Amino acid sequence: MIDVQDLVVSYGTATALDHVTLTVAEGEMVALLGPNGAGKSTLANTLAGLLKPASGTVRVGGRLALIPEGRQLFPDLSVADNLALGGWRSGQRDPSPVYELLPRLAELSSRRAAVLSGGEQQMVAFGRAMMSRPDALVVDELSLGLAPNVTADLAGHLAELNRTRGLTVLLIEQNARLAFELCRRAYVLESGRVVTEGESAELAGDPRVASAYLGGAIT
Amino acid sequence: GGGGGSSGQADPIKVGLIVSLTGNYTPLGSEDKKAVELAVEQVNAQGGLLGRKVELVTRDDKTAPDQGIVAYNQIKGEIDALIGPVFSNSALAVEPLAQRDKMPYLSLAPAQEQVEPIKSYIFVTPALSSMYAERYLQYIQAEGIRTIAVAWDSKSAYSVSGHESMVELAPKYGVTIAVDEPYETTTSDFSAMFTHVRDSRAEALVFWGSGAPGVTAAKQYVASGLKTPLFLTASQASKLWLEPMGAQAEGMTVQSAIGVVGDHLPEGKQKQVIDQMAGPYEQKHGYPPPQFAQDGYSASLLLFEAVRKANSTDKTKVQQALESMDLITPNGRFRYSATDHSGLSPEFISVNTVKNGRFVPTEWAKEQLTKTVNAQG
Amino acid sequence: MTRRLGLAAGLLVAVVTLALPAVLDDSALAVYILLGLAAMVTVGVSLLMGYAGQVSLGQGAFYAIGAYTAALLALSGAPPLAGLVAAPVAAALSALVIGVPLLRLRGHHLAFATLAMQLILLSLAGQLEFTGGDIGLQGIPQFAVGSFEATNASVYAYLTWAGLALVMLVTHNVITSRPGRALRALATSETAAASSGIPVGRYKLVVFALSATFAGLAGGIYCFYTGYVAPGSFPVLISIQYIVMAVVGGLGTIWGAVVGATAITLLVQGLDLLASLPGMPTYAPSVLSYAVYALVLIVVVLFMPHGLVPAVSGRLSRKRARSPYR
Amino acid sequence: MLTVTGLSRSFGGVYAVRDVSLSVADGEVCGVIGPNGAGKSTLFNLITGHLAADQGRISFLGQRVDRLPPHRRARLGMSIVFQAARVFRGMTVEENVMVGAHGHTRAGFVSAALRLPRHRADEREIAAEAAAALERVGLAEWADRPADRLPIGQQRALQLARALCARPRLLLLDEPASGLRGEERERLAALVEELRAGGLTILLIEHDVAFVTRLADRVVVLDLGQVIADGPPAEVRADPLVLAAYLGQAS
Amino acid sequence: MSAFLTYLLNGLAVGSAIALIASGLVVIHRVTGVVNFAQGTFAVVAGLCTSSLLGLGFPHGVSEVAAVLAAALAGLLTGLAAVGRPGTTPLSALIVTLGVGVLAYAVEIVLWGDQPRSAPGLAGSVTLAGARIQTQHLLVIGVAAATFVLLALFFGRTYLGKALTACASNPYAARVVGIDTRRMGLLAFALGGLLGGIAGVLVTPLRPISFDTDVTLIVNGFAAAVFGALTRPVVTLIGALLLGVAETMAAGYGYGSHQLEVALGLMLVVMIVQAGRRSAISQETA
Ligand SMILES: Nc1ncnc2c1ncn2[C@@H]1O[C@H](COP(=O)(O)OP(=O)(O)OP(=O)(O)O)[C@@H](O)[C@H]1O
Ligand SMILES: Nc1ncnc2c1ncn2[C@@H]1O[C@H](COP(=O)(O)OP(=O)(O)OP(=O)(O)O)[C@@H](O)[C@H]1O
Ligand SMILES: CC(C)C[C@H](N)C(=O)O
Ligand SMILES: [Mg+2]
Ligand SMILES: [Mg+2]
Repeated sequence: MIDVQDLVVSYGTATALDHVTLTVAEGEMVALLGPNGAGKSTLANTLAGLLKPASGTVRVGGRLALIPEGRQLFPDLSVADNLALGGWRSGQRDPSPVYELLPRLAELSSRRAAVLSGGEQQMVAFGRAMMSRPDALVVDELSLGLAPNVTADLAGHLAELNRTRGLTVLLIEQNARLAFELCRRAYVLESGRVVTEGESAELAGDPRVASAYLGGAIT
Repeated sequence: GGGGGSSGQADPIKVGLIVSLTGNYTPLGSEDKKAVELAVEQVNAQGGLLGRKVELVTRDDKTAPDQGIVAYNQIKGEIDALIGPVFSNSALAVEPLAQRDKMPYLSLAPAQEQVEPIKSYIFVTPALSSMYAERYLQYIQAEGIRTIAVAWDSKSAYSVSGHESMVELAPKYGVTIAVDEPYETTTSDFSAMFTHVRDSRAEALVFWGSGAPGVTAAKQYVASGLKTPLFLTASQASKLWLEPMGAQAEGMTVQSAIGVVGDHLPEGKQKQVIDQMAGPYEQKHGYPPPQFAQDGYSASLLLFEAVRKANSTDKTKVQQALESMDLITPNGRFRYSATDHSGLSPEFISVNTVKNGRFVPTEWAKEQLTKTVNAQG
Repeated sequence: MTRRLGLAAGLLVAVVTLALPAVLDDSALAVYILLGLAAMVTVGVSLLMGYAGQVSLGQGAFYAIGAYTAALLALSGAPPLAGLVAAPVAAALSALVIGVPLLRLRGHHLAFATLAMQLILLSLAGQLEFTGGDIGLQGIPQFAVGSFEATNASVYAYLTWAGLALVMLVTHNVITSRPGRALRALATSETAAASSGIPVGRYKLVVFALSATFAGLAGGIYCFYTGYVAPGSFPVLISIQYIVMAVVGGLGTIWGAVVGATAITLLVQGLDLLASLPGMPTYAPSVLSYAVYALVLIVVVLFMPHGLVPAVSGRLSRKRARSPYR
Repeated sequence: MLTVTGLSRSFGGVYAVRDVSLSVADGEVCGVIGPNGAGKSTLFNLITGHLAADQGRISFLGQRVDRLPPHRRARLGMSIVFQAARVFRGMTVEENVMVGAHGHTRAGFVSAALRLPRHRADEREIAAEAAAALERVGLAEWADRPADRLPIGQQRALQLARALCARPRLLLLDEPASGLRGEERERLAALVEELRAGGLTILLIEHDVAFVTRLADRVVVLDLGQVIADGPPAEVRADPLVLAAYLGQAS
Repeated sequence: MSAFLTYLLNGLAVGSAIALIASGLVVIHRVTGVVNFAQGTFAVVAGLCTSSLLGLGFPHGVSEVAAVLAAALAGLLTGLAAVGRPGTTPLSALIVTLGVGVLAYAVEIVLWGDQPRSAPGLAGSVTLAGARIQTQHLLVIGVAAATFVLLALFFGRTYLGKALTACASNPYAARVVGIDTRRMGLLAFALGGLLGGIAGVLVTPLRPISFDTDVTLIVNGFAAAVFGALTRPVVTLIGALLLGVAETMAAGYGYGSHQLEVALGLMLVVMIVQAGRRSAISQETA
């Protein structure tokens, strides 16, 4: 479904991705970990076709949606319109399925996106991506700014969609515990290179990975 | 420049021409330029001046005073005399420099301030707005009108000083100004003005202004159904006004320099000199020379005559020749003197009505102009 | 490395600008002076827009205030030097007064407000008796200090370029200091700036006044050089021209303002000369100068979106960056 | 240190903060948690003066501050790290942090333009302080980078450094750990502990409950703009109201 | 009373013409974030085209429609220059539109010369409750009203309108959801050209048009559009009408020589009062 071969992406003279190879099979959920500045968001943007590779190939089968870093809503539009525009590719205009998933958004539907709280914005970003009825979803930081119960909800939805509709997911997540819980497989990106990949269980056991990504006080 | 294959003659006489070729005054400046070029062509076809060819050095003042100064500084070293800007502000900026350099200078701008006080090297070619004002008052008196309304563009020097003169001279002609109505160059709706005039005793509305407002106001005048006759000044005496007005202009009263109504003058020197310009101009550009072209052409004739009289391009001698100038041009007869650097008088101004898309002198004007023309033989 | 390069370039420019008035003739000097004056105003625009993030489409108004102040003082018999000093002061004071209400506006609103301010001020100057109405003020005496009178254009050239150097130095010093950092900060986020203790409103007012000071100084010199001041000397289009100069040269660089002013002024004058060569058709001046000016402007902005100076220095620094770094 | 009484703010009739009272003691780390949209960030904006309160009073260091503009409150010693990164574009990391020192330095336009001694002294002091702050948050080696090109995580660290450079008495942190991975989170926690040890008072919004529990002396829970719980972390975590509104089964 | 009504009606007409110019500015800015300084140019192109086509003997209707289409094409070309190249910032694009406006001078002078032109419109005038108003003015009011109703509906109610709005609101996000922002930008410029063209065609019979008339047109249009924050059609319309009515009232009640200043000053005061009500943080959150 997502097939990245030998990908190089650079900003001017700075190389952000350096010969990255990564695949996500159809219906698979894969996590992508890495420190700040590793190039995770760069990869996400490239997958979404927003950045041009300097070399290498990116292949995506089917419709791909991106939950971008930093929410990136349309600040001047209402929540409802933000969601509706998520359906630009799929032609789905009616946000009610999303309201079923996230009832809180129904309450906020006529509010301007700019005035939402951080977490509310994150919910809209999630809902907007779902509006495109994607075959594959790239999530750049799912839990960012979300209350624990909401994070759990969304993670549940993702797992559910994966199960019922075969949604393919590439999950970039700083909460490694959550990532490992959700995804069977993971990649670790550092300084633009894939340094480790493997089964989540294995990686979680790797002391280096554990100290870098599982350290800290995460419930 | 090096465009000439002419044989080893004496150096050409260089005449500087600074006009607005870009910016707001482009339509005026480009007419002036065409006319001056025509005059130079004609004089060169007759063998030039003092046996030397006349060459134009043209610069654009971009309708901005400081660019006028740049232009002047660029050419002052190579020219023998200067025909100056149409834009009053540019003219006023350049004149002190010209005066300092003792550069004979014929201005194409009408501002009164150029000749008040008189600067020895500065001469004006267009009639001053005070003359237009006075001429209209003569006409108004002759028509038996006692009360008028005056509209004027508060952003145009030409119309501000025209309005001032009119206010000042009105009592002399027994005329009362009932409505005094300023507006702005950018005004696009004149309904307020017409309402004020309608509600007054004014028997005529004299409209001072140039450019777009002249057309806009005149068109809205027609639509307003106002019966008070509309009198326009010489700025409207060209196709710039006639063409956009079309049939709506019929019957309106418009002032002009004598040159605009050459066809209606009796034979004589005045008509001859007008035809000398109007024919070739119309042939070349496809329309009769507008007011501004008359100014440019007249300035050229004045300068050429001064050089002839001085029999030299020496600047002081040319200046002296100008100060004793008596010459008939399409703008009328110029009599410059040490105390008069404007040279014209109101009697060279015609008052016309529009008939079939042309300016036709009124009976009164015909009579007056015939007197004027016959007086000069 | 960069600093030394900049210093060397600065010295070179200083030497050349000082030498130029001695060798230029009157016609070139006129361009040289007007160029320097435009650069002086543009440095202020660049400071205001490129560093502090506030737009002014009415900088010509402060240029005018400077010019009128100096002219009125000189005409009333005050020593020209007093007029020249009063010009920037008057511009600054007006900016302080005007800025209090206007600077509550941001972005396009501020752009419009400054534009309207210039229209209103110019129309006032065109109506009032003591400013000479539309015809303006004539017969302004030559600039003089004591018994030395500036009859020569090269004196004005030195005066202009000394003024420009001063303006650039002040701008440079401000930019690279505590208040300068505060200005650059509030350009991005007034909220974050305020929470660092920056009095945002006051700083905007001060930088507005500072940029007006530069324009006022330029106006003062202009009035003595041309000897004539009128509303027609300061059309709204010149205010837009300053922004074009600042953008073409490169916003947020001091040299960009100077390079932009130079590039645009020389382009315009060069085209004028070309178009008025004998043998050109009647419409040549306008058509040629409009078309070429526009095309050059469009191409430069599209292909060097950050302006001439960053484009050139960027190329240099990219060469450097390719070496061991990273 | 800080006392808030009866603070309210509504937007178009909907209360974002409603009758909130709380006080923070000197040297205390006070956690603020609550569901998304509970009004936490709004509360911070009211305290720092970026939003005007409809009702209520705020005193800081024994002084009423609710009528003061934000920069005055900052100068009294309030520093905030916003939830959304607000770095100054077009400035280097170091310059960004130097801006933080604005409030307690004095060199103005005149002394800067003329390079008076006051300016030099100030610049030296600011540079030293910025360097120390950058060192503290681990950004020293990034000092000369353009700030807007930093990855999100570093931008948050940068904001923290900027806030520290202001020599705050009260530090308001709005989700400082979001976007940080384990190791970095650990480092941040250590820094907060160090700051507390240095006597700094801290208000901390965070959705990472373990992070808050570890650091906070006390936790205030907001829901629908109102305080629903206030007490030691362990107590609050067990509160059934809090469990229902916020923690869900995930805790 | 009838004088007041006259001023009011004519002011509304003047304001409507301003509103039509402003509408194009709003459309383009709302979609691309660019302040299009070539907006007056579109009106000039259409005005000059109408005058030429009518002069060549084409009937009314055909001439006007063709002129409006020419303006739309001019809009599209301007768009290609201003937003056609990826990576052009709104400020750069603004300067490009200034450049396009100047370039248009050259083209217009070659095609039409530098003299002003006009074209006949609806002749005559109508008397309403004792107030007289030109028929052409009524047409302008009618078209402006229709245009703004349509625009408000288009941007506020239709999906395409919202997608267009999204492009300037957050271009990156627009691309994330799959909107081709470049194409939308070009569409907006073409639409802006069309609106400018309509303005030009309607205004040409009322006032002569020459290549540089765009400056006057844009100053008023810009004022009204800024009043509507360059994004809100209805507020823009209100701003334009305010401007127009203020101008005619000023002229009617004795400030004829300051009518523009009075009107602009009024706009400024309203804007400043409004600005005082907004806090910095509410304008920055995004
Ligand atoms: N627009 C840009 N211009 C230049 N460099 C950039 C740009 N965006 C990102 N970079 C650089 O590219 C590298 C990768 O950044 P990226 O945002 O992909 O990292 P990330 O893994 O997503 O980090 P984070 O966890 O903080 O989100 C970083 O070194 C960053 O500084
Ligand atoms: N300017 C505004 N206009 C209207 N509503 C607003 C405005 N600002 C905030 N709100 C609303 O007030 C509520 C509180 O927002 P706030 O940002 O304080 O929440 P929060 O507790 O910080 O949430 P999060 O944890 O998601 O960041 C939200 O529902 C938000 O939509
Ligand atoms: C009119 C323009 C110069 C305004 C500018 N684009 C801004 O951001 O406000
Ligand atoms: Mg990232
Ligand atoms: Mg929040």
